[in-house]
Amino acid sequence: MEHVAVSPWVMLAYLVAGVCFIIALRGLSSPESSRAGNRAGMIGMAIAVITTLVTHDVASLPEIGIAIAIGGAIGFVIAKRIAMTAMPQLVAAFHSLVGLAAVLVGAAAYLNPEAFGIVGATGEILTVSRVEMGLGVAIGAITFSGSVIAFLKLNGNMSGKPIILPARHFINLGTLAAILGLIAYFTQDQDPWVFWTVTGLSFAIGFLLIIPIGGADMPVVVSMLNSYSGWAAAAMGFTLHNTAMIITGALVGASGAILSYIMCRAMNRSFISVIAGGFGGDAAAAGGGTAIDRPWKRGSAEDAAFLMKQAEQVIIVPGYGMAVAQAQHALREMGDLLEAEGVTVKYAIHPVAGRMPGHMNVLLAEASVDYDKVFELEDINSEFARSDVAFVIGANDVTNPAAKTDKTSPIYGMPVLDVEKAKTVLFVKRSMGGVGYAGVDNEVFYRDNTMMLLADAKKMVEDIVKSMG
Amino acid sequence: MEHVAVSPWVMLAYLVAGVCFIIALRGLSSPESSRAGNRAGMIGMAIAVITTLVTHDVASLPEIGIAIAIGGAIGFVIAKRIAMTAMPQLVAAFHSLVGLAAVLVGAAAYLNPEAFGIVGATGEILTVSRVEMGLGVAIGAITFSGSVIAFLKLNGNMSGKPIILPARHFINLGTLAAILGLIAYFTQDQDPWVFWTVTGLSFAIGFLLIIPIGGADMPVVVSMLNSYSGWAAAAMGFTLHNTAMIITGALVGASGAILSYIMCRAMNRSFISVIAGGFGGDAAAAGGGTAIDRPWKRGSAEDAAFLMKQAEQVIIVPGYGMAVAQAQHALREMGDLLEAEGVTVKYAIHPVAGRMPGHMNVLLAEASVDYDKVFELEDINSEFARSDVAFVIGANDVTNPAAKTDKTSPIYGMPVLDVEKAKTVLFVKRSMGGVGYAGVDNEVFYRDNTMMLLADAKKMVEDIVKSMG
Amino acid sequence: MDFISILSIFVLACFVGYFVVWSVTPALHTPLMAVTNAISSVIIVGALVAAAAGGSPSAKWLGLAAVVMASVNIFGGFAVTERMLAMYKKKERK
Amino acid sequence: MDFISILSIFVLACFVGYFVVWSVTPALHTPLMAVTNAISSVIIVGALVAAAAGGSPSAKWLGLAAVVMASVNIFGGFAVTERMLAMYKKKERK
Ligand SMILES: NC(=O)c1ccc[n+]([C@@H]2O[C@H](COP(=O)([O-])OP(=O)(O)OC[C@H]3O[C@@H](n4cnc5c(N)ncnc54)[C@H](OP(=O)(O)O)[C@@H]3O)[C@@H](O)[C@H]2O)c1
Ligand SMILES: NC(=O)c1ccc[n+]([C@@H]2O[C@H](COP(=O)([O-])OP(=O)(O)OC[C@H]3O[C@@H](n4cnc5c(N)ncnc54)[C@H](OP(=O)(O)O)[C@@H]3O)[C@@H](O)[C@H]2O)c1
Repeated sequence: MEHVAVSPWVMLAYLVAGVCFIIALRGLSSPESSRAGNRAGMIGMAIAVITTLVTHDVASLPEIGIAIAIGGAIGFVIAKRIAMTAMPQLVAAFHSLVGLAAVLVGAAAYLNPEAFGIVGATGEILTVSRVEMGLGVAIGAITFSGSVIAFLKLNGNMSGKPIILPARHFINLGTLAAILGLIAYFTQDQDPWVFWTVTGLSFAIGFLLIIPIGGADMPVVVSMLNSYSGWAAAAMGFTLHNTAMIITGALVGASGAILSYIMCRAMNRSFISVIAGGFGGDAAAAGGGTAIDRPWKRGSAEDAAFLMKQAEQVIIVPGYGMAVAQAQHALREMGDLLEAEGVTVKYAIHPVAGRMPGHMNVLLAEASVDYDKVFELEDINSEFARSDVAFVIGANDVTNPAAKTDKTSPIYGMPVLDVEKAKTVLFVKRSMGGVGYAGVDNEVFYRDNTMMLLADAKKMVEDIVKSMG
Repeated sequence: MEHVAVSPWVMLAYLVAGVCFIIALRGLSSPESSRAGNRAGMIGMAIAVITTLVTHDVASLPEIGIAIAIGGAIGFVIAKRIAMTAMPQLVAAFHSLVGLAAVLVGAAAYLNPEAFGIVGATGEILTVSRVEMGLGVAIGAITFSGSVIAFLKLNGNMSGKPIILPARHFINLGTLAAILGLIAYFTQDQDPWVFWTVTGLSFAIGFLLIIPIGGADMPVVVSMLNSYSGWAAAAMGFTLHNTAMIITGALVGASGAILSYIMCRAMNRSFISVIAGGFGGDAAAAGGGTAIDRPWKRGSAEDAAFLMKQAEQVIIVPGYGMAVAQAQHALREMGDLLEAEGVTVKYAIHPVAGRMPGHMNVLLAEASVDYDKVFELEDINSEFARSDVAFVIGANDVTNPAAKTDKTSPIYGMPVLDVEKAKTVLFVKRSMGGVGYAGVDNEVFYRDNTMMLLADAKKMVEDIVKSMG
Repeated sequence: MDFISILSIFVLACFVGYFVVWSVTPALHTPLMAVTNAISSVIIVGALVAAAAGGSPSAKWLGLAAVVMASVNIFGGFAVTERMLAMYKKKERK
Repeated sequence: MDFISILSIFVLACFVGYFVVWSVTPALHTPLMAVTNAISSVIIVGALVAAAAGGSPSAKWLGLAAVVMASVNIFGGFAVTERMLAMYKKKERK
């Protein structure tokens, strides 16, 4: 083959790195094994980096050292400082970097193909490498610009409202076709304009694809871009004949795809409808107009404290509002006080509660809630009927019984938590008018056994804690 | 490389065959998808065979056709005729054939290395191929002779009693060491005596390893040999650079290993203790001496029929004795009659009920019991307390509460079905003296809420059916 | 294919095997044993190579014998699996 | 490594990815996103190759820039995962 022959030991090292990454993900099958898994991931990365450095003539070790040090320091500081509630935007920001790095590597390979051992006998870049390079750069660029938009929307720097261009499907399909066509043409003509046009168009399509998607759909987008960044890494792995990159690419690609699928399924929406965009602006924007004039009961912090202290079992249902209000620590305190009174406290987590998969779990974990008190929907749903109080805090859609009964509801068919079966439902939110992500009213507010606790989630829980003391 | 360059299309075909086999096993994750999976397996095999035939100069197509026809006809007839209760010995017999085939292929490769493309520049067999060949032949031979013994013990052609040779651990370890030493030496000297001695010793060690293991431990052995046959196929795959064989080898190897592990865990025994042998002869032989003189209650078929017709829920617990007596069809009939009376009938399957994993499920399926009435231990154990009758038929160890309480019991720690929690326990077996696989007495026989129905399982169930009619 | 590629394939296949086998429902463990039996007879590929080649008659006969054995397993294994799987039914008698 | 070996590795890795991700407990889906982020920065290998090679200064600087970005991700991704995982505790307050 025209590739530079690589020592089998080097290839073995990359295989070992790939296996480390598999072990890293496998570790996440339970919290106990997860930290060992994460260490395995670090070891795998160290093996990959060191193998690369020792097996190449490094003309610029100091520069590389400085580059790693700068990047590492930035990454480390961000990781230490970031609030857990900001995880969705952090993940988006990180993805954009992976995407950009893939583009840069692709460009470097294009400019200096000898270094990558992808030059054919004629002195030109190998055909197969051109396809892999083109695909890698295109996917990387889409990942980059898409993730930037996702970050801006999630971080609130940009309105979450879908921005709908006229004829957007037409423009998008045209651009995608142009990119694929140019990559095909690239195999015939490796002129710079082809390469850079592919890159430029790919950046553009990344923006175009994501701006029409509403802010609340961003988690699916982030996950999808995660998947893309994996496929970009795999494409680079094909170019470099690097097992570690191929394995990683497949792992990450599968991970993003499966998480997107899980989210779409739990929201009962098709992936296509998410990607086509136009749905779910800011919660306020989408549901501002709902007129509510049915009777409902308002409660105070004291009422809530009294009711819960009398209870045998309280199930807490956290949602997006709890994350926004950062109420998890106050909530944990409340749970501790209740347990001190002999009340059994459990947490029920809907698969799409909050705004990213596992969002609520990580926040509760941050507040040191034991994870064996935290249950998935299937495991706890039958328990509401046996509970005295369901304490819903900042959640809305995930408790909406319309999903079970009302065929016209946008969330019809989505599995929901049966909070209304509890003896009393306490519902913490800021206003009767504020709806959730899906922008629909919730029948539970108006039920006889429901008491609305209208206030910011954190403030309300703190007041409840005070009244208990 | 010295290997004959193979067209990428051929290698792609083998990859596709390997993927088909993965899909075949994946299909077994649920009964609905299982038949499509099995078809995928057949397609994979067809692809592998056809690819091999069209890409080699076949000097002897008629002979090959006849060989396939003979083998296929034999296999087909056996598959159609075999009784479901004879599955354990059938699997053992089939394994022995895989093992022998691996040995023959290894020998053929040794005699005609050119055909396999494993001849080096010097005209000798490549070193790495010699190791692979030696390992493949050794594992194949062990699989063969071990499976033959397992077959004879399971089929009753040979006593299930462990045959304990003096100094057997010493002899076995010595033989194994000799085999490994000779394989190492084979890399230096490819003289026929080395090859044939390895083969002969491996046949011998297969016998020696299995004869000390008791008949009842055979299922673990069969599964372990299944695993070996996989590794033998993988070793051949390395020799032939054949992806289909490598993937298959890994799949089968993993399958056998995991099933052995599951069985050992469910029996609460270590794999080492099974393989070291000496445990569990024929049930009668092992437990013949237990003296029983505690009071117990005997019931008749009429009593049983009356009790069950009055019940709201009956849980049937089948075990090895049901398989021996072939009582599954009568049992299904009894279940149908009960359901016609409005009784809820469920089946509880312990992971090691019977003598091979999934043994009871297949027998119940044969009798057309709906599989959604058949439950695993974890899913049904809590229901005994809510049931009126637990109908234990030919099971013993898997219901023994000593596993939960008696630290000295050989089955201590094994998870068991809590049959004693049901209002009434009906226990079908042939005698009070006959114990189960583990050879221990069962506390449940002597409980106030237990009624013993002493008879052959099939006869008893038929009598119950008559009394119901 | 160089050795390291084969090794990589083997290592990944072991992971796949591990996961796929754990995903098999316990109720189908007996068919699993039967079908793994059938697919491990892919060793027939080696037998065919030996039987097809000229050169060594003894190797050819060994190959043909191996073809017979592997065929017994392949046809027997898939057929018995098919027979077992056909028995697993849900609510068909209602 | 020939193309078909790489393809085989890729196909098997996709199966492994599929199974391993489904085996992740939903409670750890957020750390999963963070750690996949970190490992997808294995693309740093390509960046290092570009940065290490002489020949094209522009390629070298592109490579170095990519090294910085990938490093942010690697250190940031693993560190934030570690921080999250350290929070998952069981019965430690009793
Ligand atoms: N988790 C994921 O992966 C994911 C991904 C994509 C989409 N989604 C979607 O997100 C939704 C999640 O459901 P959810 O029940 O968690 O949330 P939700 O339905 O979006 O409801 C959030 C609730 O929190 C209240 N709230 C907001 N800020 C608050 C504060 N500071 N204090 C107190 N309450 C506050 C809001 O009412 P007020 O305005 O009246 O306070 C609203 O009722 C689902 O529809 C899901 O499909 C989730
Ligand atoms: N499933 C597996 O994969 C596997 C593998 C290896 C070992 N094992 C072991 O096998 C055992 C399985 O437990 P098990 O409860 O199913 O069976 P068991 O404990 O072996 O008991 C079988 C019972 O059936 C009775 N019996 C035998 N023939 C009968 C007939 N014709 N009619 C009526 N009753 C008959 C016997 O008593 P009488 O003689 O009085 O009739 C005996 O009490 C466990 O100890 C397990 O560890 C299982």
